[in-house]
Amino acid sequence: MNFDFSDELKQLRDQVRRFLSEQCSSAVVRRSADGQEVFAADLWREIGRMGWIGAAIPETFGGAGLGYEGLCVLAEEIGRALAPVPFGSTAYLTAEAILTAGSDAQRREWLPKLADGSVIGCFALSEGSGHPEPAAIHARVVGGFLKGSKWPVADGGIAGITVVVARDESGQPALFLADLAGVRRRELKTLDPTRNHARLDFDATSVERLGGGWGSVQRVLDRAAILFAFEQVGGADACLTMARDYALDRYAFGRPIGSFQAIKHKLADMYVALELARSNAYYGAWALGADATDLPLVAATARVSATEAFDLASKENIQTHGGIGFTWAVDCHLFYRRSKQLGLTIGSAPFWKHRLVDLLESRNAA
Amino acid sequence: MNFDFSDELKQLRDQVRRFLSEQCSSAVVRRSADGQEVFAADLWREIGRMGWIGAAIPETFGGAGLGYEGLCVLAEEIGRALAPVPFGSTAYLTAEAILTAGSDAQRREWLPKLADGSVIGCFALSEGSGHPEPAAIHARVVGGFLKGSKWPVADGGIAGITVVVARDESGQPALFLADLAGVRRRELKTLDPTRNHARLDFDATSVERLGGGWGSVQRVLDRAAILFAFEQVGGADACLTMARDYALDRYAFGRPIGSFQAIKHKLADMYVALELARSNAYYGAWALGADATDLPLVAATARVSATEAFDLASKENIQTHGGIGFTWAVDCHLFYRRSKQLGLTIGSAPFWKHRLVDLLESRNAA
Amino acid sequence: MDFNDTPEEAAFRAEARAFLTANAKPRVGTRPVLRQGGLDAEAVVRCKKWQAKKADAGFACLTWPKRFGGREASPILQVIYNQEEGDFIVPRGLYEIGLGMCIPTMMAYAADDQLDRYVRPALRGEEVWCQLFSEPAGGSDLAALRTRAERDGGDWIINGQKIWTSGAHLSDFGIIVVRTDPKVPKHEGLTFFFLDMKSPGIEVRPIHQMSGARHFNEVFFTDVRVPDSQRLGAVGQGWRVSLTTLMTERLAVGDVQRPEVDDLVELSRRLRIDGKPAIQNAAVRERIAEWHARSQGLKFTRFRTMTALSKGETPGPENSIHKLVNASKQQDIASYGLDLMGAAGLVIDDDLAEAYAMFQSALLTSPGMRIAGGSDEILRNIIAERVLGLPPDSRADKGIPFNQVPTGRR
Amino acid sequence: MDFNDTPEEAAFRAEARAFLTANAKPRVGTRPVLRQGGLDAEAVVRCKKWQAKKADAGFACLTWPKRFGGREASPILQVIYNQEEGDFIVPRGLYEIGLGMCIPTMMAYAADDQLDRYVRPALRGEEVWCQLFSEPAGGSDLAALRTRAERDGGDWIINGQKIWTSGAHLSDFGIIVVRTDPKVPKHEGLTFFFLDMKSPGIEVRPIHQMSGARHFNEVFFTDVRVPDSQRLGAVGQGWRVSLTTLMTERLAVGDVQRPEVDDLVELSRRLRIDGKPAIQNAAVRERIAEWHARSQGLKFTRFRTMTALSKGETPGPENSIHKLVNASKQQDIASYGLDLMGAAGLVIDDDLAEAYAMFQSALLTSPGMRIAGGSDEILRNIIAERVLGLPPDSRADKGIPFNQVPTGRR
Repeated sequence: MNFDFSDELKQLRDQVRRFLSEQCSSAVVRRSADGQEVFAADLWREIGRMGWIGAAIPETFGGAGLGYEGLCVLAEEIGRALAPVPFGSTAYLTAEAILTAGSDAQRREWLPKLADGSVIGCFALSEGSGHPEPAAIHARVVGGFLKGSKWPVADGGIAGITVVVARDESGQPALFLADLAGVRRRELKTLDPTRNHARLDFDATSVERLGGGWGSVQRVLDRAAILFAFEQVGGADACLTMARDYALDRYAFGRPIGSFQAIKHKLADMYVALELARSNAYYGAWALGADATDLPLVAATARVSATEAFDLASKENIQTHGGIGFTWAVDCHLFYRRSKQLGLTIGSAPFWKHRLVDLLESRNAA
Repeated sequence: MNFDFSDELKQLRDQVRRFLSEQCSSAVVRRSADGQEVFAADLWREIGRMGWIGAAIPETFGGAGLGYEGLCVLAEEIGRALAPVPFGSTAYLTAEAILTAGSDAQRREWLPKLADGSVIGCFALSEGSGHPEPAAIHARVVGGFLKGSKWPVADGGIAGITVVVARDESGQPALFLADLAGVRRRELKTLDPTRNHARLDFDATSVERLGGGWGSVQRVLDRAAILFAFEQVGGADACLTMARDYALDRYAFGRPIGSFQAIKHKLADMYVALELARSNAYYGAWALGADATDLPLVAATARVSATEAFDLASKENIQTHGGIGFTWAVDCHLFYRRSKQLGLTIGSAPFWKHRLVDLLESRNAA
Repeated sequence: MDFNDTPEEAAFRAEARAFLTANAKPRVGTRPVLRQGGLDAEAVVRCKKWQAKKADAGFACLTWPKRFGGREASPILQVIYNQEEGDFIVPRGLYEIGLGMCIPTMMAYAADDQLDRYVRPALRGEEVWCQLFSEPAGGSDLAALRTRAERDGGDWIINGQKIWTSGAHLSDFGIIVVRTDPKVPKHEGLTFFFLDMKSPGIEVRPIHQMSGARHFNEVFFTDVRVPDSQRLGAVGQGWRVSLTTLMTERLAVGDVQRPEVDDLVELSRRLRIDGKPAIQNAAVRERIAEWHARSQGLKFTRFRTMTALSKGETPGPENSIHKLVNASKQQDIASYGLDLMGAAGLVIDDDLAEAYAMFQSALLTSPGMRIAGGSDEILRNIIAERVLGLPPDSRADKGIPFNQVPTGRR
Repeated sequence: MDFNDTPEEAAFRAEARAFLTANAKPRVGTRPVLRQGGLDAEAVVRCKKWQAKKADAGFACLTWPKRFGGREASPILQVIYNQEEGDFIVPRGLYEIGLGMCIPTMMAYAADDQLDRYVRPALRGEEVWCQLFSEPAGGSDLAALRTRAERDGGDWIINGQKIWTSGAHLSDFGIIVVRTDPKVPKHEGLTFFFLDMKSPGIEVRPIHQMSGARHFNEVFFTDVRVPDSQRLGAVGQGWRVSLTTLMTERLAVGDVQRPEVDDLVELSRRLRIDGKPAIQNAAVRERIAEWHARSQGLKFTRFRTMTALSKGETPGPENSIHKLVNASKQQDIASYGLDLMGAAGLVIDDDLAEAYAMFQSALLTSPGMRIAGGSDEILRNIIAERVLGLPPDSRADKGIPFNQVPTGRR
């Protein structure tokens, strides 16, 4: 039994954490939050240069070949730092979709550019309100041309290419790849201004088909759920640390507020939720690396757990801070916003809970 | 606006509370809990003699004509005292069913005997697991004879008559009245040993039809939900008082445990749930008295609220007491058991939540 | 039990309704009132006009003495007026603090000639008041304030900083509690004043909240001079005066918090899960039922309070339950509404967002609701101590000179 | 990451499995083990036999020194043995306290000749031990114990009462902490002993729990004489010794708590709501998903602990989360399962109750789980203080002579 990351990956984690605490400080995050820049382009270039975007991409396709456990370690730090970069869209969704469903030629063409950050990818799934279900897909490809609207698309405003879920000529949902040059985009205001979102309107856009149908879409979502769970765990951990530090520093009634049981027990509950989420995410990391047969169930479990942990930690971090916690100037709200962004972006908690039980039922039936 | 009980009813409440604190002490409740007696027969006789069972039964049928607000006041005290008597089965269910659906002759025959306590009634609805829905009714009356099994039936082991929900010859659920002499009964062990429960096996038992179909069944359940909500409010209030008193008396670390925020906030949460439940129950009392058109929605609301409040109060009362709280010797568990008994007896929380939203939808549609 | 007005109440309600019908537009439709920023200059003018109109018609500050323009009415009439006003679109947000808290404190402590000078202009809306209590170092520990006042002949010189002051930038006057003796225990060294907000040395800066709103201000005091005649209560009695302010009955109905449960019902009728309206989903239904039960419970708790008021009783700390329950409920409903929308729940653009983006807006404002005006934790303490009679927390600063109370780990 | 045993671990696992297969029946079927009462005489005999068999085969107390019959093995091997044993039906419930807590304390403090006398018979199951710490006045405040020991020549005379002592009536020996000096602060006046449970003056009475079970006892001491040679640690150092006992690693896997989430899944497949299996109901599904995520989270947290153990690290207070999460989850699952059954959920008669009445049983035992061995509140304190490094609660009894600490309002 060795249910922990290797020493090499722990070193990587320390290195990434140090790097991001310098290169992705609160000031950097706030440039996006305050609308001074759409995303942290300099940071993105650096991350690309380090080979982190392509951590799990095989070396033959320009990746670092660190494997999925490595990508998980990175994801946690990206989440902890609130990094305003299209990491998940590019690495977990676009690259994974091409790896999963693309032809060798498609992989060879796109993965190296995604891996080094020179091309940003986005995953165009949602068409307005609703869960990520086949019935929600109305975009359609006819004769190699895509028509339909996708919104919100995370990083849709800054991406070079997109993987789109649309119906093929037989009416089945499938994965398509499109260059975004010439596609009408509208930047959207969302709850999380540190992450770019857009609406993409495809009007007879030329696309090429990736392999696979809805099964591939779901496979991409499942794998991304584990990676996003690490971002959520990183964010929740950051919130707990912020709240703990504040509770030690801030005095009321002549003693640190962290000596009051109301605060102590609140933080204990945050810790418990975080530990459960972390343990579930770890199992997800293993399942990703091993491409385990129970990956879908593990992914749903990790997502449910991580969404709950980050939700609790980000909202109770604000509460622990009191008045200062709901000002724009303090970072609490940036985590709270990111928590909801991550919690909604590939389907919300009710959707994943439902899916979890589907998988539990089919496992028990087996 | 006068959203409070009248001074007369408040006096009645004080009188009932004094009476029950003497005549229905913990020692009396424990005679049932420990199996020394099936129910508190002496207390029951006294309650009958006072006219309380027939509080809401019109004087023409032998009742006290106190009205439904009076019955609500009594219900709260019955709940507070954990009275081991068939009050709800007789007054809220059997008498109400006969009042609602019976013929004048049936009312004249049975209501006076129910009102004075000389005949105990029970309401035979459940047939094992499931919610109280028409589909769950399999008992059937053919040619005036009933076949089927009903369990659990609260007070089924001590009742003289029963109102049974069974299908009539056209297959529609309807209300029937049966004398229990000669019916095979089996006493059931349940979570709440202070309340009698039985399984009734009807094998060609002669019954007479009351009027009404499922609508009448639902009307009886709705009205009973409000009355049971008062019992639940009374029980929750007793738990909060017990917990508060213990938290003041019990010292740890040199101070009363009630000075620790973990306990203070727990009790505050119990108080909040109780107040919400009480206010919803009060509106139910008004709706009962006025036979308001929105009574079904009000009843579902009161039941959901009261079930939640008693559940929380009874379990956190145990927790507040610590070790002594989970011994047989202390009354905490008797409230916890009663809380579940009341929470399940006419359909559990999920059923009533579902019904609440049905009613909300039809109100909003109107 | 009955829900009818007494004849007197009914007559008053009709009178109020007639006034409102003649002078304001009824509220229609379900679009919520979202107040994102503070009041702009135009809104201030509208507020002032409306308040003057109310005063002329005798509907401002109904419980106040007749000599200042009130009716000396029972508090229940004020509640009735507020209920009726709630059905109309009227300008709000400028006078709640001044008329609800500041002037009542003045009436308890100021000299008669001062009342003659200040009360009527406040009631007529000509002069706006704010309340300067909170400080950065205080938070839940309100009495730990550090703003100093030092005696200088017949005046006091104030230095320090206040925070969370609603409407400071729009105010003509303010009430303030300051420390006049740091060498005695916390509650004993405070003194209470009122002051002219245009005094030299006062600087007001808006606070940018996480929701984007700027309702509140920081107020900085640099050698601000206040005559001793503007002291309310004795020197060192400031805490006692503050309690008067804090206990002031606040019976405003206020704007209904949106989204309410009915908004979630609407939303779940429109959205689909698994091809069916979301409201048919049992998980959605259970949550709606629980929140409905809580909303109704609060509504009927308010009815019980009104009944007590109607009988001349004074509602007490048990009213803390409203904000305690509502703030978390808002946050939960908002979050759950977004979950039903899925990824689209992120979007706040007006033309795309569901339900006028009210769920998104509430997600960002509800955390503040759980803190401002007494945090969840403080409200639970109040219920535990003042309703249930449990002992206070053990206090590390009890009886210790204020300037020796620990204030940080460094 | 991998889930494989090291070669050494794999070899040991195979050895343990071979032993168990040869000597015990595998656990099959889903009927839960419900231990309603204490152990009866027959069960005690079975426990003793099984322990002797384990000891003979070298599987008892694997980490203990070889000279007492252990293997001086790494703790991970003990975990592996426990995992394997969990798949078999073996008699349990007599030695957990003695071998898990009492003898390890003896090994830390007793003289060599005492260890020679007591350890091996304990390991072989010939002598049963119990732990006498809790008192009626103590509860969460364990050190507030009042049982007195007074010196009498070479002996100590003990008077007082202990409570919640598992297996006291079946025990041959016990470890006990008592107050030897009430005039010094709470933690300083305690002393630790071991004693013969057959000593004159000891009376054991079973406690009737709310679930009907009688696992625990009250133990009364009347002039019980204990030689000073049975003192463990110095006079006045009893608290320190107690901490050794309390920190003793408890790695027992124990019986799986039922109902688990899978039991709820089973139940919801069988029951019907609205004519369809309850598991198709979205509200049921959401709860199952949440509890499943919690169960799995705990399982994998245990894996992380085992990994640490495997690397020779010592697991710490972070392990408090298991009971904290599990106890409430049990209570909630039990209650919800009954809600799905409706009124029939009340029934506990074996032939009628769903799922062997395990939901009903858990409803009555889970409240005790939330209290025994550290209440929810104490566990949250431990996490807050010892994992997160938050300050202790302010303490009213700190530094005060024990006999002057307030103990009640009357």
